[in-house]
Amino acid sequence: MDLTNSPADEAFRAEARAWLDAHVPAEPLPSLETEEGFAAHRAWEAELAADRWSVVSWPEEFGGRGADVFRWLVFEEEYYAAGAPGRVGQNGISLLAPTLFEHGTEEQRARVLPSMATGETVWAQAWSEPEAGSDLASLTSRAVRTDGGWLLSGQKTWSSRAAFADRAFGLFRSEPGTPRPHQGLTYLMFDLHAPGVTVRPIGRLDGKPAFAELFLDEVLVPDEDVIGEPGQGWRIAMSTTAEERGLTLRSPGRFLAAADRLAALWREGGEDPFTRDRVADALIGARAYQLFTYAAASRSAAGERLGPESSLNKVFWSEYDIALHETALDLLGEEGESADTGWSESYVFSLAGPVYAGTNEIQRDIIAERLLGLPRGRR
Amino acid sequence: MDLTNSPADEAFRAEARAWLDAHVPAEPLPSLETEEGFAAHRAWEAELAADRWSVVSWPEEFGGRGADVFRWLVFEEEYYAAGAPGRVGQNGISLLAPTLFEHGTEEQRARVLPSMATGETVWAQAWSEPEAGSDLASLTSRAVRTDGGWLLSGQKTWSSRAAFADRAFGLFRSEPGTPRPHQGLTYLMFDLHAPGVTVRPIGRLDGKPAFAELFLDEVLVPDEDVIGEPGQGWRIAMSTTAEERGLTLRSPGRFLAAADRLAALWREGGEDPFTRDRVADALIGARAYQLFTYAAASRSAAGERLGPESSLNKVFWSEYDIALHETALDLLGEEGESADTGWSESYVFSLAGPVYAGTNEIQRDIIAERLLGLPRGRR
Amino acid sequence: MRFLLDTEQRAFAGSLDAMLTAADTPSVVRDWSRGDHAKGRALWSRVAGAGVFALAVPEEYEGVGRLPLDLAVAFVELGRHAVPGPLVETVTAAALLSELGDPAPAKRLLPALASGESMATVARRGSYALDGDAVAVRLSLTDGEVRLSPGHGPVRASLDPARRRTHLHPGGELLATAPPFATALLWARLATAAQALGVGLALLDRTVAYVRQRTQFGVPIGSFQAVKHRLADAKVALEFARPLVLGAAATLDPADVAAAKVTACEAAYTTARTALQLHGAIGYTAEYDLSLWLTKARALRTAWGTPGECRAVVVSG
Amino acid sequence: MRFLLDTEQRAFAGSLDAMLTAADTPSVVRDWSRGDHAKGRALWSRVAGAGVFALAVPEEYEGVGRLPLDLAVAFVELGRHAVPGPLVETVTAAALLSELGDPAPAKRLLPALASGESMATVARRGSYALDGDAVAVRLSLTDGEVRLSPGHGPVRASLDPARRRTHLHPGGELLATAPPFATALLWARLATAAQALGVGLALLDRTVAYVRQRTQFGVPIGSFQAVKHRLADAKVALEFARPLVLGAAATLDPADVAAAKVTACEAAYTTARTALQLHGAIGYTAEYDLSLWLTKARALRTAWGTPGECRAVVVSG
Repeated sequence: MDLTNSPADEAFRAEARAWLDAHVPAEPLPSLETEEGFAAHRAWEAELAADRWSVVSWPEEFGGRGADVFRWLVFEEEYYAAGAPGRVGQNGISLLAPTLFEHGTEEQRARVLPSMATGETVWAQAWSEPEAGSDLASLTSRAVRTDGGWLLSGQKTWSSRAAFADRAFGLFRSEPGTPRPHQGLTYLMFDLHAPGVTVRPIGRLDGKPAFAELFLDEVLVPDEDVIGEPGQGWRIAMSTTAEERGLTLRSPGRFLAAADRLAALWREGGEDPFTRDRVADALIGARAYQLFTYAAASRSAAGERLGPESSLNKVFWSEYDIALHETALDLLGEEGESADTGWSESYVFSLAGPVYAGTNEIQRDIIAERLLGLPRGRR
Repeated sequence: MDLTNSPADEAFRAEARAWLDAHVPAEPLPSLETEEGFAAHRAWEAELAADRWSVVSWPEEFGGRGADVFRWLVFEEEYYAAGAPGRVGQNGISLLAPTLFEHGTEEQRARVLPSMATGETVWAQAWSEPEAGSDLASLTSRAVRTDGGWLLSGQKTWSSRAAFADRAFGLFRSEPGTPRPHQGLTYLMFDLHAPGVTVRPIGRLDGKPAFAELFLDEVLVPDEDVIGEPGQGWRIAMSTTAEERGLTLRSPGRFLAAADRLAALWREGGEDPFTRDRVADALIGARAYQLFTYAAASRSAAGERLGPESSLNKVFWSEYDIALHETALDLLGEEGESADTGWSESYVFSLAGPVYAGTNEIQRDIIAERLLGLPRGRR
Repeated sequence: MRFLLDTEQRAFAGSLDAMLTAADTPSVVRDWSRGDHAKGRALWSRVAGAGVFALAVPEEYEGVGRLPLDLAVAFVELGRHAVPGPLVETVTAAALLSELGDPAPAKRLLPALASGESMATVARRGSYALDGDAVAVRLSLTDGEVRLSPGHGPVRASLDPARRRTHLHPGGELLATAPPFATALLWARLATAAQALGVGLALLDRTVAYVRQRTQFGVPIGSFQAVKHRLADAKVALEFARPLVLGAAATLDPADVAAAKVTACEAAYTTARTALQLHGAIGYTAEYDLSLWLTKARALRTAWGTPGECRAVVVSG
Repeated sequence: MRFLLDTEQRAFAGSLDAMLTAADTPSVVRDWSRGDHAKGRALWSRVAGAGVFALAVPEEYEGVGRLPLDLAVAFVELGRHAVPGPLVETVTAAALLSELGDPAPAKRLLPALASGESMATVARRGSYALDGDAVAVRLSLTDGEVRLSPGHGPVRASLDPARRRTHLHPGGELLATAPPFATALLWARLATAAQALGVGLALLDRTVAYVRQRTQFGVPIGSFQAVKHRLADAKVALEFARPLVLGAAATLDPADVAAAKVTACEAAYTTARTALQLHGAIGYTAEYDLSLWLTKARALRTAWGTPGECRAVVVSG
């Protein structure tokens, strides 16, 4: 047991902190869910990438620093403590890139990753469909074989970032009529500006187009944009979504910084006793999540594969995040109703947590059945 | 809409208050779940009955005052506000008596009710069996026809008051092999001291024998102790349990008094700000429960039959009661661990609330299916 | 004792409900949120025509007398249909004007509020006045006086886009000194509580309807026990908030009113969280009508008294 | 960074678990609750023999050095098996005696605590000392001094019958002035947190086993989604308390320790509520062994720091 970082990791921390001190914009960027803010965040990705801070956990050849998970956690702590901007490249960096590292070809990595690292290409995810929410295997969008590639048709929805992004990735049904619904799916990347793609932005609760519907009408995708074997998309995607729910979707640094901001707000407001316990719980929860993550990372570093325990993680952070923001709004009193406080947008964002990346109902079923061994089958 | 009591009801209130002022013991009686306390509470029932305060809602001929439900609510408010003892006769008065008024014979009422009103006979309930908890219809204890009566055999459990009570009532399977499990049950009364009855007291979490197991071995019960038609016990019992979950199981007066005591404790302790909101919620919840009950009583007085909405009531008071007691224990700090504070026994009692009289899981199913119209069948 | 709405009150609620159902309130709300008040004013006239605002105005000022219970009944329906505009504020202004020492301002301003000819807003100095940009009567309060504010500042966006809050310009005509703020606050909180209850009831109804028809894994999601129990909890919360709201209207006791305010608002917000969770992503979009109620449930929690302020009244009551 | 128990620590936990599983702790607890300490003393010797108390005692006093992490690992197992007696208090006394300015009391008392030959209790003046009737070493604390108390008052019953609390008689031999109470409190809270975590884990395990075999309506109740989700929530609470407990043992930072105390105790109590609900009536009886853990979960919440006291440390940390 060793709960301290190595001197090398602390040196890395110091380097990151110094860089962030010098570069983090003094004023928050406009919301990344607006056209103007999207562009500003894309520029910020380029600024990060120029000094190799955009994808620290990637190999150096693709613009990273080969940071292991502990060093990545250190980076995230510093990043959020510095109040640095949200990451517009998050979908690509944390969902698509791990898949490419595990299932992609050399050629795909060389072609896709560098522009992802610089923010030149921003990726949207295209998992969901109108009738397939929690029941992801029931996808109906099609990939039909054509000369040298595939023709994509159908409808995707809740495609985050897609209103302003460049490319997207998702699953398509390439073999209709398979015995089980999660067979015969293929994992593809496609251009959001390709002929046949219509992007309809969807406003989030606060009206900002944080996601979009995608209407696909015989969109031609070359074979080089298939990831892994055709028909094996489900298995490939599952390794990505396990990752999504696991270590890298919500870094502890994010919540540590948010809890510190909350405690500062509470102190500035005169340490309202009626809210003290909730502020304490926010601080405790951030620490618990940090330590839980260290433990998971340690197991991962020791060669264990993280399985259904990522469902514990998902339930915890998503409900924690809402509770923290509700406490902040309550501390603001009547002002908390406003749409433009320093907490408003992240409050709205937090509300989606228990729904996306697998609803918390599904996660609790997984915890009960796979971690506790309760009988399956009835819900 | 009229939220005030009539002058006659207020006169009744004044009379009750005056009597209680003069008679409520200065010191709390010993716990009614002990032999000594049981006897003391039985004597208190006699004292109540002597001035016709033990069963105010019964007709005068049986020792009551013919109080309607509003006047009963007034009595309960005064009773608990005065800090009067718990009611050892509660099982008989609120569960068996309503059944006798609705389904019993003249002869049964004349024989059973007067001694119930004075506490001379204290009744235990005998619903549950080891394998039939929430699934009450799966009862297996038998009533076998014999000359002039029935022979009861089998095992009952969670029989509250049975450790020290005189008689009991419950359902027995008189027709084995009916197509549906809730058919063929008969509602019977029996003597806990009859040959063939073995009473094994069961200690509650705090060790007090608040209930018992009953082992029945060919216990002879005469026909006069069958309530209603043989084989119709389920229907008859259901009208009783609907009542149990409904208006009369937990009177608002009980919670109003408890909330006032809690607020007094909070004030005496210096109005600890960290607990203020929970104390406020206890006061609010008692008021909400009172008003909800007034509304239900008003509908009942207007001729409506109260149906599944009693499940709302059950969920509310049972969870309210625990929250109130947890707040009280928290206000006591380290002292709250003690088994002999003024809150300890009622805390332990409150813990049973979400389990008995139909678990809250069952109640929520009922609310969802019967009040909200959600599909049945999956749980 | 008869703690039940009478037949007329139920009929009143029913007719408001029918009128508002036919009025396509979601499109009214969306226009209002953009600052286009035309449809909202038309709807306002119909609400006033049904007699809602007159319920807060004494007969001598062309109201029907102050009937808080009927008003609460009406505000449940207004909340249920997410009607936009300074509903609570108009009622609050009426309560305030009715009890000034000098009857002149009431005589001048109240008839138009009762008839729906004008809307009012009201705010304490430093607080926001709802829809200051839409109203003719802007009451600006300090501890010692109430004035007719000469104008308003820019709209400050709320999490509920239909709530367009502005600061009121200081100065303006002095209407009275020592305004009866406590009375006004009672009416404001009561109306907000009733409105929030209506919002919560609508959220529950819409969610129940949704989970009955939305299928996943081959069955309606309303058949999952986790879904059922969350909705059951929302139902319990709302059904115990309801008597508090009606009881507060009957007594106008400050502790009762504060209890109703905090409880109805918390029940509505709890139901909003449940509604959002059970709708999934569709519920998280601005274009789906559910959002009109979701965002209002949040905003009403702190309007006219935060949960903490209300609980403070309860424990001191 | 390697936030994982090592192989030896896991083996230590495993061997304690096996030893305690074989020891029929429920019958030990029931005897202890009646004031019959014979079985409890025998078990205490075996716990000490496994090296548990030596983990709180420096080597110079015949301990193995102060190893809070290993101690926490052990206390999780002690909690898991509901071992009775002044476990936390003995560790607390050891921490206190280890850090007195004068080494004489430590030299005299600590070897017997490390070996299990004697048990200790400790209390601040006015607070209860656990199991004052069973121990040889009773440390009585005031702000300025620590004394060896000459005796104890009557046992005050706890909601957990195995916790026999007594007041300590004042006076007695003065061991030291200015005792290091802050250090002692850290160890007390850490040990209590670990014990509570073990209590919660046992409650979860027992409840999972119960709902898998208990049938109602023809199926195991563990197949109902409402049951599953409540147990899932307990699992989440416990699994996020666990790293706090181990992390606090690693840092001994007061805020970390307070966070671990409040979180582990709340998780255990939440799990107790769930366990009671899902067992139904059988869980509510004293004779069913579940009660041994249920009542302890409640009592530990306030032992050595109420939730409020611990949260106060966190926000000031």
